[in-house]
Amino acid sequence: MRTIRYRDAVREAMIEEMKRDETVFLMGEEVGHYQGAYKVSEGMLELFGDKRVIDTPIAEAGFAGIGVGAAMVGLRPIIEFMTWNFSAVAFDQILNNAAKMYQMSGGQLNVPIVFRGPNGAARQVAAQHSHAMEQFYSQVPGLWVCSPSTPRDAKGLLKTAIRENNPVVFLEGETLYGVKGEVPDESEDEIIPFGKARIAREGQHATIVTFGRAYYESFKAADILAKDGVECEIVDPRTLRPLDHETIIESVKKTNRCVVAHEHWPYGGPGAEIVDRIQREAFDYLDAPVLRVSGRAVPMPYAHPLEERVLMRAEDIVTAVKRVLYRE
Amino acid sequence: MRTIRYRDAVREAMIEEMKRDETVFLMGEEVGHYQGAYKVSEGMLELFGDKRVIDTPIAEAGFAGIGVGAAMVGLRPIIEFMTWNFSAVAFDQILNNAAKMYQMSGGQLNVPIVFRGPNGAARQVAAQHSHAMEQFYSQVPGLWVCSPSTPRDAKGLLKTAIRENNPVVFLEGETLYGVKGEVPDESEDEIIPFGKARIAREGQHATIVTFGRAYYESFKAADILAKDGVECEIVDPRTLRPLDHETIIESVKKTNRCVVAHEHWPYGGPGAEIVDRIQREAFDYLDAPVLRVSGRAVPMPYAHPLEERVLMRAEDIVTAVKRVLYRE
Amino acid sequence: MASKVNVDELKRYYRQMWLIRRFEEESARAYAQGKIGGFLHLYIGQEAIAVGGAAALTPDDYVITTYRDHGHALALGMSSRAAMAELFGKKTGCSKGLGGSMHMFDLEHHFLGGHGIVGGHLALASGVAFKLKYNGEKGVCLGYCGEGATNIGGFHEALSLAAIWKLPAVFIVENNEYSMGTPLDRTLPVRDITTRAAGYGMYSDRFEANDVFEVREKLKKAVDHARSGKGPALIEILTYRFRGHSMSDPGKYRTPEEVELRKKKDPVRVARQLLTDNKIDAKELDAIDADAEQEVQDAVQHADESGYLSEEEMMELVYAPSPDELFADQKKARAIGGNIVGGP
Amino acid sequence: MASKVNVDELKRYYRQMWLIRRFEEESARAYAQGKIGGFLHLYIGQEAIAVGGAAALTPDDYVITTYRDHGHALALGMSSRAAMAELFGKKTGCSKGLGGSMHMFDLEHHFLGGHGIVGGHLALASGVAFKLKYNGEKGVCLGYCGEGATNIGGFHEALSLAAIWKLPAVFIVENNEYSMGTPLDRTLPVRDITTRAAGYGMYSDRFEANDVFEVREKLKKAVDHARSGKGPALIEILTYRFRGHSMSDPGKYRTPEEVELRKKKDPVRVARQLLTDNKIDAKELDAIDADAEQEVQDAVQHADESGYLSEEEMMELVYAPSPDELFADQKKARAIGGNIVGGP
Ligand SMILES: Cc1ncc(C[n+]2csc(CCOP(=O)(O)OP(=O)(O)O)c2C)c(N)n1
Ligand SMILES: Cc1ncc(C[n+]2csc(CCOP(=O)(O)OP(=O)(O)O)c2C)c(N)n1
Ligand SMILES: [Mg+2]
Ligand SMILES: [Mg+2]
Repeated sequence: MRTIRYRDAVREAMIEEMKRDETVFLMGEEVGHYQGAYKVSEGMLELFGDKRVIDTPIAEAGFAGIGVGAAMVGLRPIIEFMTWNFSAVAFDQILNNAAKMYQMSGGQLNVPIVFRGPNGAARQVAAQHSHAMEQFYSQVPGLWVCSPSTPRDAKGLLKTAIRENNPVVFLEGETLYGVKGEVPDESEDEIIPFGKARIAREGQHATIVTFGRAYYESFKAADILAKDGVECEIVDPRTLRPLDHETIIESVKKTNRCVVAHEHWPYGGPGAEIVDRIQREAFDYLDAPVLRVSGRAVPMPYAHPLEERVLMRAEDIVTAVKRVLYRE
Repeated sequence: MRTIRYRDAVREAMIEEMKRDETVFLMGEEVGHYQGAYKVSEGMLELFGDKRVIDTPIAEAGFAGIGVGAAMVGLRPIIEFMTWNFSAVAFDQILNNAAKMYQMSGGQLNVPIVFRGPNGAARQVAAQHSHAMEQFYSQVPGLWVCSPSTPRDAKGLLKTAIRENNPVVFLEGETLYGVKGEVPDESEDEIIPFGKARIAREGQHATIVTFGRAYYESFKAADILAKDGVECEIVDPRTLRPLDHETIIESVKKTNRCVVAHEHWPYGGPGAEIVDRIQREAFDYLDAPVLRVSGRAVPMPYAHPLEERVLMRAEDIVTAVKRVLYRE
Repeated sequence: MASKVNVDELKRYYRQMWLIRRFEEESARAYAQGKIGGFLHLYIGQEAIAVGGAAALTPDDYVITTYRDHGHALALGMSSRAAMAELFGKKTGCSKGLGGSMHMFDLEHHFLGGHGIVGGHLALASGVAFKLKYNGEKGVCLGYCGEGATNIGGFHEALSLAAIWKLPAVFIVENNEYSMGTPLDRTLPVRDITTRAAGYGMYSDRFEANDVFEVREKLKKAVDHARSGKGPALIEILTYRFRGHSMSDPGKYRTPEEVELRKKKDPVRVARQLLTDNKIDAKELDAIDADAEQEVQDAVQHADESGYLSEEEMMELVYAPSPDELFADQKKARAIGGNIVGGP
Repeated sequence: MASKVNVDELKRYYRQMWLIRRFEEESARAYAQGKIGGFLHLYIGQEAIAVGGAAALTPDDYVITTYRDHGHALALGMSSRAAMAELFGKKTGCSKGLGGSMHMFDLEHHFLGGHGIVGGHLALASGVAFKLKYNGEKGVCLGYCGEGATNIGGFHEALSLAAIWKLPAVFIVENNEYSMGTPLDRTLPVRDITTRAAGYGMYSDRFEANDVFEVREKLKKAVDHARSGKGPALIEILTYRFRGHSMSDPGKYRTPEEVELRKKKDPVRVARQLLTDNKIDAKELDAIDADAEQEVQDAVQHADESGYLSEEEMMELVYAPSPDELFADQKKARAIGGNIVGGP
């Protein structure tokens, strides 16, 4: 085990897979000469040359589509969106081409592609640059969706994503790139399977289901609550599609109470989906309704103090957990 | 009251509002000379001329954006997507410009625009043309979302939408255009307020929350169940954003059992959101978990018998209602 | 027109065009009988493009087109059986009945579909060309679209990227003068679409589609250009569709006279006349026709007799299989769409 | 360059350019102090375009631009106070602190933003032009973008639609040679972006941005063209940004020598020299500078002293108020985002 940053974990996964497989390449805005807008691809141009690390003009629909086309005939593209916000202009390519090609062609053409990049609010980048896009992709059949919270998950899941034969939406945390964490030694080639949630912290009083930036707020909340003698179990689904509800439900059956904490807007999305599955599969075990903690349903404001009021925070999770414990 | 078709109801709303307000215009592919791909705008070019009924080239992002731009400076555009599927290429305009302009500009520029068109699967139009798009828009702050099931709701809600000062996503039923129903006389100018669900059928044994095509399947299901002595209450939210959960929850508090039936894919979306709110607000009243009936999570197949297996049907609702009644 | 006609080639092209024509006339009939559903966009009148285009290619090359795809599929070698069965939604169809008219695919013949969203498929063509260049292969990818598609962003981005990276792609606009019911003077600010080539620094050409040899020769030049590494090309081919946009279009936006006038340049008729001019007698022509007819009738019968995919088979075709180690439980993950009631 | 210079005009333009320059230098400083956050894209080096462009307009006209918007906002008459307060996120800001650097708006001065998604705002410019034509107004809408934006679909669609409908829009590409860290030879297949105008049948022009009068005169021609109903225009203006793409960009992709060389053509310096050439003495110039300086310092102080919007006020700015009869309960509907825990 070594301790590395999230952004390095993402890079390591790409480098290892590109070394392993000549058909893998990285394409996106500023990924090469600029070394990545968030330095995720730093050094990769030098390592692989501009045949495999490709700077693009600003044309997300175009280069996402080029990725899909190349994948249809055997390459394994990694398409970086400078941020996931910009995938909105490439939405049609992901929804209609990447996700549907295998089915539409009667199984002739699969699309082994990874769309990746930073997701969610950064800091003060305002309304158009602060989307948590899992709410727009997790529902789409034909896609898988990863939302790694830790460096280890980021690396292991990205390696899996690159080897997968279907399109993967890979949501990195824009605010998580600097987070440090333990990752297996480079010799280990750890892949983390899709559809396996991780119990990140054990506890018996309440379950917190969480991922992405909210994962760290959940830990803070669990620490605060632990001081009050409330032990939270934190479950990170890691992949939002497929969603491992079995692990979540097992935990809820033990704790009988649950809070789902996420960055995306409150309406629908993975948050509501998780609640739906819990109430369906663990109905008789619930001692309180499942509550959610989410980002607020507003376009992200620029002003820092206002942004702080819109993002979800540990205190909100504490409030919610207390509420499911009827301890308010 | 008169009995007219859904498509005529939509047209009447547009004509009445265009007569009332010079700033309202209709723009979209084939809305004019061709009389509308689904004949919704039949006769409108002749009535209003090509200044106000405007055929566009195929450039959804462009003309959606033109609509937003025109709305920013005082016009009230109705932008027709030939089908809502094609809004995927205009997604950025709706998400980033229409929904956010009022907030980003600190309240200087509001965007009174209606995006409308047929939504959901038609018949055998396959994977790229069969989307129920409420799953991509209902979560977006800054937008309202309407999903009228009947001619009367279509007319009344569209008139409201056109008068509203904020962007509205107006989802018509591609398979509902031929449905007939009662609508107030032309002199009446009925507007139907946003955020008011409608109890479409009363019953005491189980609540079915439903909208769009699923609404009609729900009625069929209720008829079948009534023969078994099971009386279903059917609640149609009519607007998915704002969502009138009060009316839904009141019904569930009475029936203690609920099924949510919708056309969109099972993961997340308005379906999961409705379940989330019910379990949260009516937890102590539920005698069974809330179940959902949805379209299957597959790209829509072309073959008719397969498509029939993917769309949700009355029998599925019957099964679900029986299940929440523990009558299987 | 080429002065010396290779009669064997002409016979082949004529047969292909006639086959496409008859195939589509029969599919229109089957549509009226309710055996085909959804959208059905006929290619009738434009056949010289698909056939001339296919003739300009080598087996290294690929083709991608729009929903108006039967002609291209057949010209590239898809069997009439696979094509007709697809229209009937049967499992013997080229896309197993999942795609239908708009989504025909035939990887073996390098036909990569059949796409329903205007403009979105052109980036796929650039992507295939990207792969060819990446692998150092000799092939070229053709990307067809209608003139109505040239205003959408997807067109612009596909061409921009292909141009900047000098990808071996040839973009071919089949200008049939109408985008659904809208004539081109209401969709295009310029009459000559190839005026857009200069903005991409692209090779371009513009010509009529009546003579299949002309189509072949001119496209061959563009394909050679792309193949040689000089970058993509933008070609506009002037044509006309004799039927409505799709089966549901009564075509009221143009007069019967206009259509009749254009039918005089019918490429199938032109080819047949050319064969006669080259001393192919009526008997031989009739034999070719009968042969094509037989193929079409056989395709209809085969489609009629074929079965549908089962529900289980359909569910298996949402995600391609992958190595098992990539999933906690691949079967469960792929069965994600399996439940209607309360399912994940 | 115009042989006879109107010295009063030149003084005005010089002051505006110098104000923008100093405003941005101070905002860079405030950014370093943590008083401004998020992205901050400076306009330094390009000032002659915003000022020359604004000078070409009448009060009927509108302007829309990208995230690199401070220069345009100030040139059009936004107060330095409103602009700086916006950067500080304060409620006295032009967008009440909700938009920040990328989303400045000033309806009063017909400045319609300040947009973050590359290309998406150009259709808005077409939309404003559409409104002007619809209402029979005399105005024109200017839509600015960078050269990197010319490859995206939004550019193409905005221009296509404006062209086919002959909308009074002028699209202006501020070609500063870089799209973030990428020089234009890796983003553009052609060197001259106006080669794209022919494909839209558009008026076009291409020139350098060093002399504010030249910018004004050439843009005026384009604006007059659009105003006269002859359709939109595509203008490329060659310029250079002296700073990084945004504050977080160290600009390693170009040499200090390259930047120094380009600074020799600094439009602010050019204007100052021209004033000197026209016998404006150092004292008068210094007075202008001091006046601008005073405005900037006042703006900083005002921004510093201003407060933030309250949470409640922010929540009121998601949806514009509407007639009450349109809602079952407008207050409840608009409060949709009010809850963090378990809220709708
Ligand atoms: C993005 C998008 N918008 C609208 C449509 C609906 N539509 C399908 S074909 C068509 C007309 C296309 O005309 P053209 O490009 O000239 O091709 P043609 O049909 O004439 O071959 C339209 C509007 C679509 N499929 N995709
Ligand atoms: C659709 C989209 N993709 C990517 C970005 C990120 N981005 C912001 S500015 C920029 C470069 C723009 O360059 P150019 O158009 O030349 O304008 P300049 O910044 O030089 O003024 C990029 C890639 C974005 N904002 N929107
Ligand atoms: Mg056409
Ligand atoms: Mg630039």
